[in-house]
Amino acid sequence: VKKFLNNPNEVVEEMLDGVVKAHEKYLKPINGSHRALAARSGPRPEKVGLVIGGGTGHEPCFLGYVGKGLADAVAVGNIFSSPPPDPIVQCAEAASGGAGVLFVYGNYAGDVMNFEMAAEIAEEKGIRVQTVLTTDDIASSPIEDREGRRGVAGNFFIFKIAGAACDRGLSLEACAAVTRKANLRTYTMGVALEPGAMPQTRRHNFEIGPEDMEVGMGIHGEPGVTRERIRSADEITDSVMDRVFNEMKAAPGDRVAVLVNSFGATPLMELYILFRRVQQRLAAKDILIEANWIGHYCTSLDMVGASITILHLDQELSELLHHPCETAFLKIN
Amino acid sequence: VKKFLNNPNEVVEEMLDGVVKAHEKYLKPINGSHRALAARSGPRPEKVGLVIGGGTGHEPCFLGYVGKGLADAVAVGNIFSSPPPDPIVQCAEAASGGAGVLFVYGNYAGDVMNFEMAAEIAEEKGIRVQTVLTTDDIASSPIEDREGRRGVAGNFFIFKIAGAACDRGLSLEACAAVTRKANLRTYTMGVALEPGAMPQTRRHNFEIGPEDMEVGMGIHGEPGVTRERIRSADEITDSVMDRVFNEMKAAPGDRVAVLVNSFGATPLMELYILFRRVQQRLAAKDILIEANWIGHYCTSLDMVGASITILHLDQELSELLHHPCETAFLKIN
Amino acid sequence: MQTFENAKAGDIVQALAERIIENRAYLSEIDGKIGDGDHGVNMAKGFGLAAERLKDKDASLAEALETLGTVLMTEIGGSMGPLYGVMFTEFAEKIEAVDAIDATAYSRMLHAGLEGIQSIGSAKVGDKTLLDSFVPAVEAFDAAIAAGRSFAEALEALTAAAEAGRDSTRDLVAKIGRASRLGERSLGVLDAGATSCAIILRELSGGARARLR
Amino acid sequence: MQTFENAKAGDIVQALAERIIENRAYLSEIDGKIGDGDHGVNMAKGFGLAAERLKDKDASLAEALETLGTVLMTEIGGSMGPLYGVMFTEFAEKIEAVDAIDATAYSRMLHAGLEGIQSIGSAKVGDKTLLDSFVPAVEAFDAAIAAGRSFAEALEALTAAAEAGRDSTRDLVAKIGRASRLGERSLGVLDAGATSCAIILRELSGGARARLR
Ligand SMILES: Nc1ncnc2c1ncn2[C@@H]1O[C@H](COP(=O)(O)OP(=O)(O)O)[C@@H](O)[C@H]1O
Ligand SMILES: Nc1ncnc2c1ncn2[C@@H]1O[C@H](COP(=O)(O)OP(=O)(O)O)[C@@H](O)[C@H]1O
Ligand SMILES: [Mg+2]
Ligand SMILES: [Mg+2]
Ligand SMILES: [Mg+2]
Ligand SMILES: [Mg+2]
Repeated sequence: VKKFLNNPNEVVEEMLDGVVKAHEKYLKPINGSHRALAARSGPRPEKVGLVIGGGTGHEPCFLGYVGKGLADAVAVGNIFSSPPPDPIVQCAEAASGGAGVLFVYGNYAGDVMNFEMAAEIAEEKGIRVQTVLTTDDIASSPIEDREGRRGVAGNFFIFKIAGAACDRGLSLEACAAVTRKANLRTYTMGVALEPGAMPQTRRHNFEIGPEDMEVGMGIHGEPGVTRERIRSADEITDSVMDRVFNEMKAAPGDRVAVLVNSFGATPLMELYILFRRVQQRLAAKDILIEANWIGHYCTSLDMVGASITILHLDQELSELLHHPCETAFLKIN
Repeated sequence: VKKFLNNPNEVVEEMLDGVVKAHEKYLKPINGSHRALAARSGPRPEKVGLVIGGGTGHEPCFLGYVGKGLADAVAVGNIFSSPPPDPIVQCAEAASGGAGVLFVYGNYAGDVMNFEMAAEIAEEKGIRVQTVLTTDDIASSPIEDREGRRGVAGNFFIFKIAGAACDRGLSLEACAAVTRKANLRTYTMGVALEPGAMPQTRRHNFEIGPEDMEVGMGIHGEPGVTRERIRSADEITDSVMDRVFNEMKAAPGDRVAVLVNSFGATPLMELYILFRRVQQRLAAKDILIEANWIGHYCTSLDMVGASITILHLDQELSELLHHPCETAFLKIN
Repeated sequence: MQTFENAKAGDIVQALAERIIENRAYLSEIDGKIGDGDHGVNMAKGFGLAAERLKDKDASLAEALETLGTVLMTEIGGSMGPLYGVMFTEFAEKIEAVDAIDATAYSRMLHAGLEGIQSIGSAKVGDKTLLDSFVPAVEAFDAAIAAGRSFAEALEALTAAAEAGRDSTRDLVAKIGRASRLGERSLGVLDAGATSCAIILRELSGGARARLR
Repeated sequence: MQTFENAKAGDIVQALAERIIENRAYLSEIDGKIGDGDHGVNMAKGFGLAAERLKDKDASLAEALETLGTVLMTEIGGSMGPLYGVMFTEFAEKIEAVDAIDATAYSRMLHAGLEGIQSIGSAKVGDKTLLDSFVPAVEAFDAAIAAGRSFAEALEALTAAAEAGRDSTRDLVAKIGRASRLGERSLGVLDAGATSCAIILRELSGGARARLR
């Protein structure tokens, strides 16, 4: 697999050099480190601070969602690896305005361990921390184990809701509660046609046969939940939407937000074809798409594939979704 | 090559179904056709109308740049094929507010023939038309043949300038003049690591050897200008920037806008690594990056590769670049 | 003097469309080598659409060519829409009023099509385009007639010259259009438009020849 | 009674880092099969950093383990940062005050590391994690000592059990972590953490054994 690279071992550092220069309007390094970035306008006194973070290789997740009205700081790990506690603590300190800090991140063993350690240290420093783990990947565990699921592209919506709640001056408890609600109402499922390749090896971790696809794909290049024969775009979308409808208790007239997300190498053309079917399926149930995003929002290096996320809105979530924000990859006004 | 597809022969129609649903906030079909889309808020009396267009396979070009402050209408062709005159004429009529219409599109034989026929028909219908061909691809012809060059990702900047000029109420002649200036001050060069694949064949048109890259790559999957050994990201960027500096007569203190564009499958991580070097090279010459865009802005299906575009600003271009706009893929406020 | 009847000869266009559709993958493959790979796909789309419109219409050759030209011109886009669109429209116009088409009318038709293409495309022989099939084909036809050959023989000369012209593009460096960016790299492969043009001319002339009386 | 000197035994950690760096590609390859492929890359990064810090420091084993644990814990992240971070930190703490490390101290060290891992990771034997190497290794060590074997023999038993435990992961279905999403599909391949843990334990115990007096 060919890539634009210099030293493969410095890929994260070099990317972050670029990020920090490119997005200096939104982001500033905390204490000079590129592994902990704060929003230039975001943290403010008496506002709950929102800290997000995770491994790299998911760009524009997570650093593209830092800025006014969204996250106040992001901790940046190595490729597909949680950041260690130290940058997370730095983020907590930078994001803290005295009203507490909310940690929102995907439910992965590594992230949980590092963010929990960071939360303890932050608490010791007098910063109140609450945590919401994102668990939107409906393929990753049965419904009985909803808390055991992973967080994938639905992060996008959950961060957005959390950021808006913080920006509106809600209390730490209220911010955590509505973020938790958003997480519970966010449903994602992904399908990969080809795996991505780590810059260090430039090889696929595993191969997907020429007629096959991985269903229930996460965002770390690990194999999906099942391998199936590749089917048409509509059939794939249908199987995702059937799973979503199975869990989402939506009534006619309900409203949703939709994210059709490329895992990296799948182009917009195909995402629109998927969205077309998502829209048809929702319309058939009289469910309204109040807002949609189609593109590269939470990727897995250069993986070929896509995920579909549905956020089941209610009045409160809808208001928070439309609350203004200004970040490198999401602007709402 | 695997893709999310239903009927490969209906890929453009299905994509446009998705586009029209997804972006109904910005776009509306003209006379019911998905091949001619007008901005919901854009055309208005006494404003010069901006019509853009071209083949598909370049998403979010061109339809992603239609909306208030940018293009008023877009004509949509088949994959890598100019639209026929009819939808272009429809766009001209929809975009016309009585002050004339500006056509801006890439310099390709097919586009030129179809847009010229459309311009004639529009003139017959009493709509004044002026045309600016984009020719930003510095690799595609020597400097002596600047007018013979193709238009590639620099479209993004040239459309933006044109849209802002129209929105500010400039005359048709003035809009055309400043757009022409933007085109002359826009420099793009692209490099491909792997070709893309047409949905109808799902095969690469040609192969690039495992150690090779195509330099001077266009956005239609045709081979580039030369084939070279693949080099490091910095070396590639340097060779592009050397070519740019060769033509761009920038003095210390000058300002530019930068676009680092994925051809489709190249992920953000690598684009940031390229941007890092672009920034270093410009900084070394004391040239300031006033604004930058990094991501998928003008693609070639699922091609692996990237292009770098530099817009050499002056006061007028800078103001127009920052003029507000609201489209599906570019929002400035 | 040999002629063929315009009326009902619209079938020739149907057969032509079939040939193009058969060659869809081949034409795109050729275009892919030094172009963008859409030639076969777009041609098949346009010719297929026209064939559908003509189905069970019992059209004359002029009507069928007019339909084909209009479909290409108005619904296909790309380079081929205008170029072949104008060519077929000009073909149609020149034989519209002719019931029994003779060699003179046929030549007039070819010339009108050629001029149409040149007026909008401004390519020349040797630029590695469809003109490298078309121009020698028309010249061969005229030369054969001038040399006193029959209409049928002239049609054969036309086809042979078109195909020789097509083959000549292999050794040409593209001077116009997409492939011209490649310079010397465009050597060694056929031009897609020259290839489709040779197919069109063979089918058209073969259809005419089979109908000669 | 056999012991080895804590002072200057920091070299053991250097050797350990070399082994991990050597196995960088291998460990990532294993992780790639049912995980995300970063295990070798991250481990090599962390161990390499620690080795650099220790260079020419003439550190004791406790100091070296402390450095390694701290680097992993604070600079690496992922799952391994905390898990191996806490393990090495606990190792270091338990032997810090011991000049001549005997089997009892060594066992105490192992248990502390194991408890550290379990306190933050909450995995069990059979879940297809590094515990499947670690737990049987510690048990084998204790059992050997209880059976009256020498420290050296117990270290050998430890290594053998760690490697048998590593091999046992091939037939386990992952119950925790990334690979657990795969269910039955996680069968048939080694666990990456169990593999690196076996390497660590072999190197550590081999280093200790070579220094026994
Ligand atoms: N100006 C021109 N005059 C005549 N033929 C041309 C001209 N430009 C291009 N062509 C022909 O068009 C062919 C390409 O057609 P096609 O692939 O359908 O369009 P595009 O190049 O726009 O993708 C070329 O192979 C060439 O024969
Ligand atoms: N809770 C846990 N307890 C013990 N070991 C664990 C636990 N979770 C994961 N592991 C180990 O971590 C290894 C994966 O490490 P690594 O690839 O570095 O991290 P990640 O899974 O975060 O990418 C697994 O092979 C497993 O042995
Ligand atoms: Mg990982
Ligand atoms: Mg084309
Ligand atoms: Mg073509
Ligand atoms: Mg891993």
